Amino acid sequence: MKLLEHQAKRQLARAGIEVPAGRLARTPEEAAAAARELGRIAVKAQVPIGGRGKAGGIAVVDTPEDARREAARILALQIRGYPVRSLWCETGLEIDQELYLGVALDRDRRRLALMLSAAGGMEIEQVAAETPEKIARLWPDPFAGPQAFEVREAAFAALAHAPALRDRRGRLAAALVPLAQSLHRLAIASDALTCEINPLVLTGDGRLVAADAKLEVDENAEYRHGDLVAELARDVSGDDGVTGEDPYEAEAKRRGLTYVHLPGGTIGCIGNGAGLVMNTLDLVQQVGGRPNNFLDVGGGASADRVRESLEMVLRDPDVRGVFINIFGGITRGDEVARGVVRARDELGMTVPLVVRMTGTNEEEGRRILTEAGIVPGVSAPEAARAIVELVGGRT
Amino acid sequence: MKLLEHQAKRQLARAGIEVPAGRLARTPEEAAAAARELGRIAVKAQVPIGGRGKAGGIAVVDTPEDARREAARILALQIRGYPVRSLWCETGLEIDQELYLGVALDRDRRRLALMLSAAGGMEIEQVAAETPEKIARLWPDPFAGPQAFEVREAAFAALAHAPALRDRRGRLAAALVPLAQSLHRLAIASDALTCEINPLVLTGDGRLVAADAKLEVDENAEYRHGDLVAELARDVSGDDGVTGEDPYEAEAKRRGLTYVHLPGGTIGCIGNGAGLVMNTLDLVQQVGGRPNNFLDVGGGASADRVRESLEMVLRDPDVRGVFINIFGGITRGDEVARGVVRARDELGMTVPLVVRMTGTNEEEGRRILTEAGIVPGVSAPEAARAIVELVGGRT
Amino acid sequence: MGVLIDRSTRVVVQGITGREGSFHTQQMQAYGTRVVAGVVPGKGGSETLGVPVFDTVREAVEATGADASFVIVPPPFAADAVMEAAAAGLPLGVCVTEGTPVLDMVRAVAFVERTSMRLIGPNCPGVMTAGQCKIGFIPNHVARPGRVGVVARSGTLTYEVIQGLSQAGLGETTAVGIGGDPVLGSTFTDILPLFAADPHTEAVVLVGEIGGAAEEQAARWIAETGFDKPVIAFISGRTAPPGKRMGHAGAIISGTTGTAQGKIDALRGAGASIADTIEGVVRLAGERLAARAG
Amino acid sequence: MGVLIDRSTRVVVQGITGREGSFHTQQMQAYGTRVVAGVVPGKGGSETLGVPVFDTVREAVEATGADASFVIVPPPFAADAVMEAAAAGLPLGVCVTEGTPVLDMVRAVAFVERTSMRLIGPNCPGVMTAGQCKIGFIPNHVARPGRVGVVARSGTLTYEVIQGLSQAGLGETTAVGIGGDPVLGSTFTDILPLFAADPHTEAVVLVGEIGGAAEEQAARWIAETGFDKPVIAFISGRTAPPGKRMGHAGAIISGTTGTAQGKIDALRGAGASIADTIEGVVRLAGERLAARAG
Repeated sequence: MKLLEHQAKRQLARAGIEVPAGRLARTPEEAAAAARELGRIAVKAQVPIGGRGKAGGIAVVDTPEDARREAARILALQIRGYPVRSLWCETGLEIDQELYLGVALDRDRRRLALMLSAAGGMEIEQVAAETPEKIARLWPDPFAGPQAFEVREAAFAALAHAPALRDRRGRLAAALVPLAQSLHRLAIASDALTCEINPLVLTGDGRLVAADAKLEVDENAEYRHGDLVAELARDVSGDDGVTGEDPYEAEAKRRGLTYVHLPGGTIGCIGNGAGLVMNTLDLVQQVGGRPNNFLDVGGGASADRVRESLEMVLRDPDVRGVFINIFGGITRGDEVARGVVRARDELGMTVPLVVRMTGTNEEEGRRILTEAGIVPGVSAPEAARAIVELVGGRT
Repeated sequence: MKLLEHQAKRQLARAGIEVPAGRLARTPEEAAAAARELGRIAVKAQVPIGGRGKAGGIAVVDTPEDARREAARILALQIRGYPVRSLWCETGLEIDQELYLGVALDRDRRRLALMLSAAGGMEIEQVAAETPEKIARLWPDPFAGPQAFEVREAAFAALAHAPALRDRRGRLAAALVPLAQSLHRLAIASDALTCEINPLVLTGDGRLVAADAKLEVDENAEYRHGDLVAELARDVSGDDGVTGEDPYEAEAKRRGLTYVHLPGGTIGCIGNGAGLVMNTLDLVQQVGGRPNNFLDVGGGASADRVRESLEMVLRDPDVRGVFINIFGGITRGDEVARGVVRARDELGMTVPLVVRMTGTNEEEGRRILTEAGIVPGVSAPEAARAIVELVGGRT
Repeated sequence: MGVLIDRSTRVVVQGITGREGSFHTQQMQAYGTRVVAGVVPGKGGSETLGVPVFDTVREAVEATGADASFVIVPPPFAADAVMEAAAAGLPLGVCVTEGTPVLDMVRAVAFVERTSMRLIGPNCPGVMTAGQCKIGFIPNHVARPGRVGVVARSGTLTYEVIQGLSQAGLGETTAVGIGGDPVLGSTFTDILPLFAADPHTEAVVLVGEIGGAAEEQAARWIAETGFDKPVIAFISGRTAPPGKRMGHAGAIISGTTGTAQGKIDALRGAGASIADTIEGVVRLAGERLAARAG
Repeated sequence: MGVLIDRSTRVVVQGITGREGSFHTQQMQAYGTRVVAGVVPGKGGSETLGVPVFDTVREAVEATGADASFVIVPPPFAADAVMEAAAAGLPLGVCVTEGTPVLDMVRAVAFVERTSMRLIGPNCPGVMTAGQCKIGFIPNHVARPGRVGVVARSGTLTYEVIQGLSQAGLGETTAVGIGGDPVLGSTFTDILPLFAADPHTEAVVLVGEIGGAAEEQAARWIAETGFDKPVIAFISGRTAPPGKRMGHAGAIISGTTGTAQGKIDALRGAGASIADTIEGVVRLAGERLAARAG
């Protein structure tokens, strides 16, 4: 769950971190009103994706008239596939220096990493790739959080790359301690996998202000952040999901299905087990097909579950054939086969269907499928070839 | 800093722990009003000391009339030296079982200990002395706090001594987990050296309610609990300090002096270093004198500091002589001696004064004292004997 | 033989009375696993599936001498259950729970690191030493005792590999499903040394997938230690788009990190044979073993 | 010789530019202590009292090879400074700060326990190896190299004991002030083994006081290990009422725990000679050493 900028900033503010005053605008008129109230403002597209600036999604304006014009322009944009539905209009900052402060899951260290850099305002991935020495990192004990001295060490290391700040580094390091501790505490409290402030602006009058913010909440932990989920839902005007995500994926989420959409693909892919389904997509592509989705039915694969999965996959009219790849483990293959046949019949499915089935009772399962006119397979690569040919034949 | 019961309960309630509804009463009429509002209530003396019940400081009443009468009676009590200034009047609970849940500093383990017992309602020290097996203990990691499984382990161990709760122990253990975690979190957040709920009442309808509470805040940490200190000050009606402490000690606290009053003693004791002053008291008593106080002037012992200390010690009219015991370390003895003489003169002190002085420049120091008519000493036992004789002579 | 577990392993099941816990305990018993105790807080003193149930893992260990835990509890309780197993002194914990909050597991793993427990999982199919013992989900009938060690992030692909190796007559020593979450108790580099030290394991199949850098680390480990048993690697997710969780919480490409191609290149560079299909895995395992014998 | 520190010890001072830090650094330098660095965040790159100042302990250690830290910072920063010293890999930290919140020190001590640092203090007078090195407050002129180890909770009494032993011609090896707080980095049972292993220490003076059970533990340690060097013990606070902090945060009798009599009885039971006065301490030390030689 990726929060939009203004939602993330609301969390930062609650955690005691300073953010610029701002207003949410859904229309050019609202943006103009914000400018009347706040004076010089930045008008920023609220989309759950980076690179807004380069895409023209941010404008700094001095007058309500300019705010209205720029708002109208930005609201008409689509940024990397996301239509702009709202704008965050906030007080402009007098920038002395742009820093970076972020917390992100480090899988290798199996901890949250806290990162600090005097090279704020750039994509941190780019800084990491080009000048990694400019990012100071620490991996706080997950129970203790970052200790003051740890943050100071990182701060001095990061600030060593900003000679202009040398004389102020003691005070800056001292100010970064509570800020970093608050950010880490917020990350823990909100089950964030990423929680970053970029840029963290050192203003002309010496304050540290979060000028942009990113916060991504672990989906596995959403169950204990009902307030946050509800709050985000309230912020969204459209009907295609919380943060402007793909409509098919939003629908799958509502249905509780593990589904990823690959727009433009023609072959629906279903299997049991994430690795198996990923491999199913790989096989389809390997023999020249274009997978339309990833759908993991999980363990068991009951008839109901297969039916719901098939229904989901077929929602995209681009799908012109479906490949089901099942390993019969504890669930028997014949049971799965019966479930697939029933599901297909109940759905009145017309596009070709290939079911590759291996494991327990695979022969009986294949017999059932064959009798129902469904192409059965033992070898996954062959089954992949079969569905690609069947779909190709229909094009 | 020891909080009164109702103050401690306010902290518990803020930490999400259930406490009975209650009202503070400073007069019998207010107690009667509380009874009119709440029905059956317990009227409880608010004194910063245990054993109120045995001293007659608690009454359970059914009517406003009874509340008025009992309140009048209790407000007239002195409980172990503490006059009763206010009463906490709270809803009576329907008690199924009385448990104990507490957090206290364990010096040996160098951690907070979390203690749980089904033997609630008794003084926990008594339970610990007589049936230690009835107290389950754990020592949570100070950063991580108690883990759910740790609390469950303790809960099952404690509940094993309450056969009547056997069938409900799973649910009870599950309910104790967040309660214990909240209490531990409160202890950490408020720098508590003791934070206990005794009894923790399991009510007839299955709730866990804090029926009495104790909370003692580390004096070294008061600087970061200004809110709490101020809140307590607001709760106090008398003018003799925050929680009804000894007036001399309250005065010393205001002056920032490290002072302990021993009421009834006749010899004021001052020294530099806690161990040295404790030993000074021991020596006075050993030769038949009665020390009136402990006062550690700390390092340096400037003339101002000695003067303020002397002034403090002399506030108690019982003091008929003063023993100053100084080790001249980095500070030189002659300097200290000059300070003592000046302080005595400025204060116009009339009771006898013995100064034992050793360490750097002790001879010069002793010469200065002798010339000023102050009995000097090198040997502390002999100096103790000298002051005891001087005071005895004056009695 | 194999690694981690064998026929003497004594298993306590945390969550034994749950629907899943009960079913898989029976499957494990059917396979021959010595399930000696169950733990369900508040149900201590009862019995289920022929084993005594305890309120806490500590009691279960004291009473039964259990030396491994099977953790099969709902996601909100998984981290706590793992820590309880570790604190009770168990040398091995296998957690199959899927959907545990990542930061819960960050804490649990930090806790476990301070104990002597080895944690497998979470979100893993478990461990099976062919013909001797299994803890987890791996179907009972697929394995045959043999020569190949299997270590995998994906469950179903593990089963497929085991079935393929068994049908080809190669058989397995132990199969270890390390799990599909971003934060895991054990990763390839924790398991490979066990296979290195196991005389019965003659080759290793490594099943990886997109996300993270565990496969790259495995490659580095293989190269640096001069691991001399054949490694056959299989990586899923070549078609996965960046930024999307492919089923497993950990199967996600972040920027340019965690791509299938990067992992394939690293493993190939370390001398592993790379297969595109399960059939290919089995064929390459056979060839590498034959070449080694020859 | 002595324990913990000697003339080769290289000291970094955390808080070197403070009023107290600066004064005592000069005293230490005058005593011969090798102060090699100071740490004051934000003042790195400057110099004071002839030594370079660094922003962090880690930098100071890397640049100067310091192997002990003198922590003399205000109470709100003491726990953090102690943890910084421990994290920088220093084997010894001496924290003299008085008034540190107890739970700060609970955390710091738990942190230090996971490192290899030995912490002395807080709220302690420090450590002095007579004639070689001191870290802390012990006055420069009182000690003479000799035969007795001193371990004490109180500062001034430590000075008095040292002065007495020196004047009596017995002299000291090392004096260790463990501190007066309820939660300490090291206690008697941490220091006594060092004296046991030090061939130059022929007897030990133990200065205790009311509060806690450190003296009782010391008695148990002496009895259980058969510590064979004479122990002369001195306990202050026989007149202290229960429930009152006698100056030191840790000098408080809780109920019946921590009384002077309990400590005296325990130590006497373990074979220690008990003195009522400093003069008595010196006399008994002389007698026990003479008896041993004879």
